[in-house]
Amino acid sequence: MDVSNFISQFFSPAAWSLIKSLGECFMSPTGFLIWTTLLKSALLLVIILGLVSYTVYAERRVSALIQDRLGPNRVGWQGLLQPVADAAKLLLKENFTPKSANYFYFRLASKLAMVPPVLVLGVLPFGSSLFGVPMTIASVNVGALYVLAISSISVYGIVLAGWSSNSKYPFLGGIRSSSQMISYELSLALSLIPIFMLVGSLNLNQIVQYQIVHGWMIAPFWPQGMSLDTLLHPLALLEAFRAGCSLQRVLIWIPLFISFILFFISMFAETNRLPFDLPEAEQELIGGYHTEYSSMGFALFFLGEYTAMIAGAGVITTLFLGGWSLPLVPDGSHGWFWGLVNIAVFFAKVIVILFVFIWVRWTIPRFRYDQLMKLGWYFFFELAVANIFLAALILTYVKR
Amino acid sequence: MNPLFLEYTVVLLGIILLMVEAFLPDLDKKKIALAGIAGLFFVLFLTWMPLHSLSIESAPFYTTDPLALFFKRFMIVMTIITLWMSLDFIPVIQRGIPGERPGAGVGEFFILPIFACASLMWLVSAISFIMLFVSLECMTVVLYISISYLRKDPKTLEAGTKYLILSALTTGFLVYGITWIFGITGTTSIEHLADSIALLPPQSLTPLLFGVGLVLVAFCFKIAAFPFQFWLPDVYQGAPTPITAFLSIASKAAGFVLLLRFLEQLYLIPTLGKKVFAVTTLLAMMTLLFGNLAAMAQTNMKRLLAYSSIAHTGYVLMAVASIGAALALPAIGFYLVAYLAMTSLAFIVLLIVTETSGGNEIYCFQGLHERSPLLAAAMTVAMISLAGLPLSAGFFGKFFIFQVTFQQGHYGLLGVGTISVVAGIYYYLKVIKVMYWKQPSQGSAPITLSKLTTVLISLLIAVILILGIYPTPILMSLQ
Amino acid sequence: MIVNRKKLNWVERLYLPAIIGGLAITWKHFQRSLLGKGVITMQYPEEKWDAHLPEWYRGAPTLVKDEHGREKCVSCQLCEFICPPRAITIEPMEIPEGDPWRKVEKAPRAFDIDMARCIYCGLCEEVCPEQAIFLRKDYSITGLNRNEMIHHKEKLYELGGVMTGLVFKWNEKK
Amino acid sequence: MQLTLFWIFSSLMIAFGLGVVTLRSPISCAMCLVSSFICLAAVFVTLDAFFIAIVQVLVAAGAVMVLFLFIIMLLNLQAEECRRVKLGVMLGGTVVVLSFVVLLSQALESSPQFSKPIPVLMAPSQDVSMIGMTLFHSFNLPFQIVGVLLLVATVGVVLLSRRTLR
Amino acid sequence: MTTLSHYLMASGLLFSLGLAGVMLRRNILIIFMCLEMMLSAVNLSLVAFSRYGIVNGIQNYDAQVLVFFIITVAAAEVAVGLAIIVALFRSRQTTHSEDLNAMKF
Amino acid sequence: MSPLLFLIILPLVAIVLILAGAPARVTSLLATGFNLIWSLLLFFHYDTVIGGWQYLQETRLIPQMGLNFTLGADGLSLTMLLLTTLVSFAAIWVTPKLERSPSLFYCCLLFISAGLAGAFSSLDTFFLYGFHEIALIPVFIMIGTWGSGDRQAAAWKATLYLGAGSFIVLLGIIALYLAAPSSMRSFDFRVMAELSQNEMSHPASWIYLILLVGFGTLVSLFPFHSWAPSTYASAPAPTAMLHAGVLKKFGLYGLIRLALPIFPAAVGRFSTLLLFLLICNILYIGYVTMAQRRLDWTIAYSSVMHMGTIFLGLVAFNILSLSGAALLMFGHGLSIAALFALCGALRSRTETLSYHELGGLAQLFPKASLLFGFGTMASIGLPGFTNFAGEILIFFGATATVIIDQGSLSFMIAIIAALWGVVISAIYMLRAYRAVFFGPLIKAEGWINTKDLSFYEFAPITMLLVVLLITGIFPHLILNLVNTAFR
Repeated sequence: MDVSNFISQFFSPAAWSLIKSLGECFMSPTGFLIWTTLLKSALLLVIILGLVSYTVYAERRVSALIQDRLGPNRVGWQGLLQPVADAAKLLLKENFTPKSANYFYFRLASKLAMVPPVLVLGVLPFGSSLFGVPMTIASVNVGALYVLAISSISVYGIVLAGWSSNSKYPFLGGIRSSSQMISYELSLALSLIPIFMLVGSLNLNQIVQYQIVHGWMIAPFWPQGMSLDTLLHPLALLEAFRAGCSLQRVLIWIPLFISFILFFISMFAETNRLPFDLPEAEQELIGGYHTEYSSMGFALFFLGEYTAMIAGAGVITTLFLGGWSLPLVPDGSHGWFWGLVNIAVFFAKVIVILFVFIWVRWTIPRFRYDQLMKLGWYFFFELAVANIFLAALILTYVKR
Repeated sequence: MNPLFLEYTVVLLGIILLMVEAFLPDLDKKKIALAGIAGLFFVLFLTWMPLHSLSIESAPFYTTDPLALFFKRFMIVMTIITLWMSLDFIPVIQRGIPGERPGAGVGEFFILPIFACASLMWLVSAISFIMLFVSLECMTVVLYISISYLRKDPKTLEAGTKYLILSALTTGFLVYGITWIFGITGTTSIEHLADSIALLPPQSLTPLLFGVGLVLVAFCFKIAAFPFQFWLPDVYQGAPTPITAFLSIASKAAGFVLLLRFLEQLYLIPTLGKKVFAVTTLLAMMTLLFGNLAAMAQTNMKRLLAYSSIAHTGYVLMAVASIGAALALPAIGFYLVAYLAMTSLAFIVLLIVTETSGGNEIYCFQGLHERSPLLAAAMTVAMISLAGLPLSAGFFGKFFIFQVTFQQGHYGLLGVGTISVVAGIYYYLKVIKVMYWKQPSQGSAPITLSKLTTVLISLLIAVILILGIYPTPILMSLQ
Repeated sequence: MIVNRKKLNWVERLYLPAIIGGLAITWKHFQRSLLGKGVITMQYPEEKWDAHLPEWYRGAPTLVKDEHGREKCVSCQLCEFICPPRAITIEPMEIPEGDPWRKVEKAPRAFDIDMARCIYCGLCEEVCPEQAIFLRKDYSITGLNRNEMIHHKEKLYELGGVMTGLVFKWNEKK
Repeated sequence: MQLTLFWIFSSLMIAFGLGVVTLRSPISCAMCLVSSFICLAAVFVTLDAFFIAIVQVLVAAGAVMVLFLFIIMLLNLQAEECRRVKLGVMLGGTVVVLSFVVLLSQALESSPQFSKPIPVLMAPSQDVSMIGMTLFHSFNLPFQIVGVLLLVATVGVVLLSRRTLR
Repeated sequence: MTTLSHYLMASGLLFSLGLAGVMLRRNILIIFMCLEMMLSAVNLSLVAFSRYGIVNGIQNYDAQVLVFFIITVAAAEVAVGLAIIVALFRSRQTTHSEDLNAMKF
Repeated sequence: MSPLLFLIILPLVAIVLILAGAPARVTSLLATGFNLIWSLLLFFHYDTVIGGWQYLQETRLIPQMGLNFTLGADGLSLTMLLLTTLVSFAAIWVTPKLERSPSLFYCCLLFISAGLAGAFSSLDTFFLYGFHEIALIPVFIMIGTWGSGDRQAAAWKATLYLGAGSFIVLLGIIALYLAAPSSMRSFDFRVMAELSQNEMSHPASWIYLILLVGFGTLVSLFPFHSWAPSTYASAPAPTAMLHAGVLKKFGLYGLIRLALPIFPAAVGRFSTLLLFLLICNILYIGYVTMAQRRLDWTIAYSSVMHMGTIFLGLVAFNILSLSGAALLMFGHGLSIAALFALCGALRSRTETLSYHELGGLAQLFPKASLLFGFGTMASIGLPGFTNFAGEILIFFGATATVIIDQGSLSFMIAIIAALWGVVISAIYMLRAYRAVFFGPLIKAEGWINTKDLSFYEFAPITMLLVVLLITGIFPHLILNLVNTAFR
C-alpha cells in the first residue's frame, strides 16, 4: 500500500485512477489470461526460433560427424554463431520472383508454409506450470485432433508454392509432397487412436497427466506411486512396480509400441525428411517446391520445415514419452525451479528426438516414390487399422 | 431374426463378392453375378422369416412396418433383375472400361448394385431423418459410380456428372430442410414428427413450412417431379442400361417411400397438410403433362422411357396427393410393382436390341417381330402395360390410382390424367408400330437369346399378365 | 553374367534389421568423430595439402620460358582454338627485325586466360606444339572482381617460370 | 466477445464465399473456399462446438479442398474466359437466390424463438465425449451405414480413376 | 448479443451464395465447390440450432452428430465426384457445363 | 368352372400353341371352330324358361373392393357370343395367304376373339371393359402391318379414339363404383343395377353422360365416329369383319348392360340429345355415305350409319325396341362381316375398289356377285334377313314409346329419319352393287387374279349369309333368348 501511495504522488489523480484501473484490468481473470498467454506465446516463439536455427546448425554438425567431418566451426566458438550468419545472409539476399510465376500465390505460399507448424505448438504442453500458470498456450479438449487438423492444413503452402512457381520441378515437388502428406496423415491419425482409447481424452494435458500416473506410453512397466523414499526401500519399490504392472498394461504396450513406430515413421513422411524426402529429391527435382524461392521466401520454407520437425518431436514427446514429466521430478506446483526443470525436460526430450531425426537422415537412403506411397497405403494404413482393433480387443477383454 | 440381419446379409454378400473378385481375378465374372442373384434370392426368402423387435438404439431409426418390408422385397427383386439384365451387358461393359484384361472391372459392376440394394433396404425402413440422409447418400454414391461406369463413353460420364451435380444439390436442400425441421421441432424423427409439430406454438409453423418446403424440393428431385425433372432424360440416356433401369425403378420407388412417410405425418396436421397437398396436386398435374407431352416427341428409346418415367411419377403423385383415401397406399405400392415389372422388361429388351442393332433410337426396333418374336412380344406387353391398357399390371395400377383420386375428388387431376393416358397410348404405340409395321432394316440378323434371358423375359411377361388379372397378393401385403 | 537379385526372407523384408544395422554404423562414426578420432577434415587456410599434391596435379594453366629466357609460345593459337570454355585470348605479333629469335616469326603480344572461365581441362597443354603452356599446381586463384580473374601474359609467365629440357624444334631451323 | 468473434468470422466467411462465386481463377476459388471453411470453423468455436470445428478443418479444409486443388492443378484449369453472359440465367439465378433470402428472413421474423439470447451451458463443454457417446450408442446404425458408404466410395474411386483396370 | 437468427442468417447467406454459384458458374469444379459450400452452410445452421436449443443446460448432440455425418458424406461424395470429373476431363478435355451437350432432345 | 371360360381360354391356348410353333392357320381354325360349336351348344342349352344368368362362375379377386372375376350369360350375351364365334371363325377361314408373319396375324385375330368372348361373358364391369380393350393392340398391329391405303394414319386414329373412348368409359365405371356406399361397392353390374334400383346408390346423371360419350365413341356415335370409316376401309378384311361386325357392338352392349338399367331416369332426360345425335348418324352419315366413290368406304360409312338405327332402339327403351336392337346388332354384325369379306376378296384381285375403275365384275366373278347381292339386300334390311326383323322391331318399339309415353316430337322425327335411312341405304348399296358388278367390264389387265372366289373365300361368307337368312326367317331363335334379358 505504501508503495502504491508513494508512486501515486507522481501522477495526477485522473492519471492515477486510469493506471489503477488498467492494473485491475491486467489482473482480472480475463486480462490475466490474455497477457500470460501472450507472454507464453512470445516465450515459446523465441525458444522455437532458437531451436530451429540450432537444429539447422546441429543438422550440419551431426551430419559432418557421422561422415567423419567437422562441420561449420568458424563463426563463433565451435561455429555456434553460424545460424546468425546464415540468417543474416538469407535476409540480405535479393528476393527474387520469377517472371512467369503467379506473384500473389508465390508470395503467399512461403508464408503459409510457416504458419501451421507454429500453430501446432499452441496446444503442446511444454511444461507443467510456472508461478501457477499452466505451460500450455491453449489447453483445448480436442488438442490431439487440433494437431492433426493443423498439420493437414500445412499442405497448402507446399501445393501453392509448387503451382505458383509455374515451373516443372517445383510443381512435381509440390504434388509429390502434398500427396505424400495426405497419405501419411491417415496412418498418423489412425496410429493415435489406441492412445485416445486408453486415455479417454483428446486433451494433450490429460494425456500427459495419464502418463505421469500410469507411465509413458512406450513403457510397459511402471512403478506406480514411486517417490524418492521408495527408491531406498526395495520392497516398496517392488510394490510400486507391482502396482504399475498389470496384464492389460503389458499387453496394451504392444499396440502402443506399434503406434509409436507408425507415428514416428509417418512423422518423417509428414515433415518431408529423409528417407521420405521425395519432394526435395535434389537429384531429380533440384529443390522441389522451393526451387524458385530465394532469400526470405526460401528462409520461411526452411523455417517452416524445421518448425514442423520440432512440433512433430514435441507431439511425439507429449503423446508417447510422457511430455514434460520425468520420474521423481515434481511438477511446477512445488516451486518455480521445478517448473523450469519440467520445461527443460520437455525440450531435452524434443532434442533427443530431433537428434534421431538427423541421425536417421544420414543413415537411410531415399525411397522410390511408388515405394513410399505403397508403404503408406498398403502397409501403414492397414497396420494402423489392425492396431486399433488389437488395442480395442485388449482394452475390452483383458482385465485391468 | 433381428430385422437388421436382412441388410447385414446383403452387405456381407457384397463384401464377400468383392473379396472373391479381388483375390480370384481369373474367375468368370458371370459367376459373380449368379452368386449375387442367388444370395439376393436367399435374402428375399429371409424377408418372410419372423422378425423380432429391434434393440433400443436402433428402434428410433428403423422400422419393419409392412410398407418397409414390402419395399425391401421390392428392392431385392429389382436388384436381382438388374444383375440378371447385366449378364447380357457384359460385352458392353468390357468395351466401356479401359482394362488390362477383358474381365477387368466387370465384377464390380455386379457388386455395386448389391450395396445399393442394401442402402435402399435401409432407406425404406428409415423413420429418422438422419437414417434417411445417410442411407440415401449411400445409395446415391453407388449410383454416381454406376452411372459413370463406362468411362470410355463420354455420354456416360456426362450423365454421371449431371447426376452428380444435381444429386449433390438435392442433398444440400434435403439437409437444409432437415436442419430447419430439427431446429423447430427439436427432433430428427419422422415417425413422431406430427406429434412434435402438434406441440408447437402457431407462429413456429412458418419457419417449419420453410423446412418442409426444402425437404419437398429434395424429394421432388429424387422422384423427378415437374420443375426438378430436367436432369432425368440425359442421365437415363447416358447411364448404362441396367443402371438406368435400377435408377428409374428402385431409386424412384425409394423416393416415393420417403415422400409417403413424410407426407403421412404432415397429413395429420391439417393446417400444414392443406398447403402441402395443394402443392402436391399441382406438382402431379405438371409432372403428368410435362412427362407425357415431352415423351411424344422423342425418337430415342431411352429418352422415351425417361420421359415415360416422369409421366409415371405423375401418376404415382396423383395417388400421393390423395393420401387420405383408404386404398392410396396399396395403390401406390401396386403401381410401383407394376412399374417395376414393365419398365424392367422394357429395359431388358432395349438392352438386347441396343446391343444387336448398335443404337437405342426407336428406329433400331424396326421389324423386331421378324428378328425375334419373343422380344417383340415382350416389348409389346411392356408397352401395353406402361400405356395402361387392360389386363396388364399397368392397367390395374392406373385403375387403382384413378379410383383413389376420384375418391378424394381431385377432378382437375383426373382430367389431366385422362389427357396423359391418351398421350401415353400414343407414344407407347409408336414403339409397337415400329416393331410390327416396319420391315427390319438391311443386314439386321435374327436375335438369339440366351436361356437365362429368355427365362427372365418370360417371367416378367408372366408377372405383368398375372398381376393384370390377379393383383390381390400385392395389394394385400400393403393393407 | 547375370546376377540374380537375392530372394529376401521375411525378416529381411521387414528391413528393420538392416535399418538398425545402418543406424549402428552411423552411430559408431558419430561417436568416433565426436571424440575427435578419425576426423579427416583439414582446416583449410591454416593447413594445406600442398605437400601431398601429386605430380600430375592439374592446377592453373601458365606460360613458360626456356632456359634462354625466351618465350616458347609462338602464338599459333591452337590453344585458343581448342579451349572448351574459350577462356584463352591471344593477340599475335610479328617478332621485330633484328631479334635473335626472328626465325620464329611470331610471338604473342597479349596472352589472356580468363580464370573465371577456365575449367582446368588441360587441353591447351596437350595441344601446344611448342610445349609453351603448362598446368601448374596453383589452385587458389582468387580475385575481388572479374578483371582480377583474368591472367595476363605477365602474370602467366610469372606463375609459369622456366621450363627446360623439352622439345624446342625451332633450334634446328635456319 | 462472442459477438465480436461472430461478426468478424462470419463476415469473413461470407466475403470469402462471395469470392468463390465471383472470382474467375479456379485456384482463387478453391483458396477462398478453404478460407471460408476455416472461418466457418471459427464460427463453430463461438458456438462451443470444438469438435465439429476441428473436424471441419481436418476434413473439409485439410482433405477435401486439397483434393480440389490437386484436381485443378492436374487438369491445369485456367481462369474462365469471359464467355457470353446469358442474361436469362443470370436473372433467373439472382431471382431464385433473392427469393430464397427473402423467404429465409420471413421465416426468421415470424417467430420470437430466433431472437432469444444464447443459453448458458451448465458444464464445461464435453463435446468430444458426448458426440462419441451419441455416435457409437444411439447412432450406431447410421454410423454403420456411413461405413458401408465409405467402402463403396473407395471401391468406386478406384474404379473410376485408375487409368486401366486390372 | 448474438441471437440464433444471426447465425441462421449467416448460414442462409452462405447457402444462397452457394446456390447462386451452382446456378451461375459454368465450371463444374467450381459448381462442385459451391455445393460443398452449401453443405457447410447447413452445418452452421445445425450447430446453431443445437447450441440454442439447449434444454436444462444440456445440448442436443444429435445435430452435431448429423453434422459429423454430413461432413463425412460430403467428403466421400467429393472423392467420387472428382474421380468422375477427372474421367470426364480425360475423355472430353473440358469441365465446362456448357460443353456437356452430347445428349440433346 | 363356367363353360364360358372355355370360350376365352381356347383362343389363348391356340395362341400359345402357335407361338410354340404349331401351324397357325389350322390351329386357329380348329380353335375358333370348336369355339363356334361350343357357343352353339351353349346357345341352345340355355334354359329360356328360367332365363336370367346362367353358366355362372365367380372368382373373388379383391374382396375389399368388391372386385371379382364373374362369368355368366343371359340371352343377350349368348347372342353376342354366338356372333363373336361365328364372325371369328369366318374371319379366320377367309384369311388369305399372307406374305408377312402370318402367325402374328392369326394370333391377333385370336386375341380379339378371346377378348370379345371375355367381354360378352363377364359380369364384372371391370373385366367387361378389360377384355374389350385387349382388341386395341391387335387391331393396331394388323391395320398397320397388313392394311391398305393410308393404313398408318387409320391405325393411329382408331387406336387413339378407341383408347380415349375406353378410358372415358373406365372413368365412368370408377365413378359408378364410387357412387355406392363404401361397404357395398362392387364392380358387378348386376349389383350396381340392383343398388341403384333400391336407391342405395346415387349415381349422378353426369356419369351417364360420361358413359354415353365413352361407349358412344366405341360405337361411332355421331360426333365421335370419324375413326370408324377410315379404319374399316384400310383394315385387312378379317380385321374389319371382326371389328365392324362384333367389336363395335360392344359399345352398344355396354350401354344396354350399364347405362340403361342404372340410369333409367337419365336416359329419359337426355333422350333428346341422344336422338339428335342418332338422327345425325342416320341422315348426315347417310348422305356422306352416298357421296362415297369407293366400295370399302361406302360399306364402312354404312356401318356407322346403321348404328343410328340401333341407338334408336336403345333410346326407345322398351322390350320391343331393345329386342329389335339386339337382333339388329346380330344381323348387322353378320352382314357387315360378309360385305367386308367380299370387299377384301375383291381388293386382293383388283387392288382397287374405286367405282370409276371398276364395273362389270359380275362377268368375271359370278359367285362374288351373287354373294354381294345377298349382302346388299341384308344390309338394306329386306325381309328375310335378320336386319329386317330387327329394324321392324325397333320401329315398332319406338312408335310404341311415342304412343304410350306421349313421346316427344323429336322421337317422331327420329323414327321418320330412321325410315328414311332405310331408303338412303338402299340407294347407296344398290348403286355400289351396280357400279362394281354391272355395266361394262372396264379393266381386267394388270389385275393380280381374275379367278372367281375360291372355296375358302366362298364358304365362310356363305356361312354368314346362311345364318343371316335362317335367323331372318326364324327370328324367334334369337328373340326367345334375348327377351329373357329384357324381361
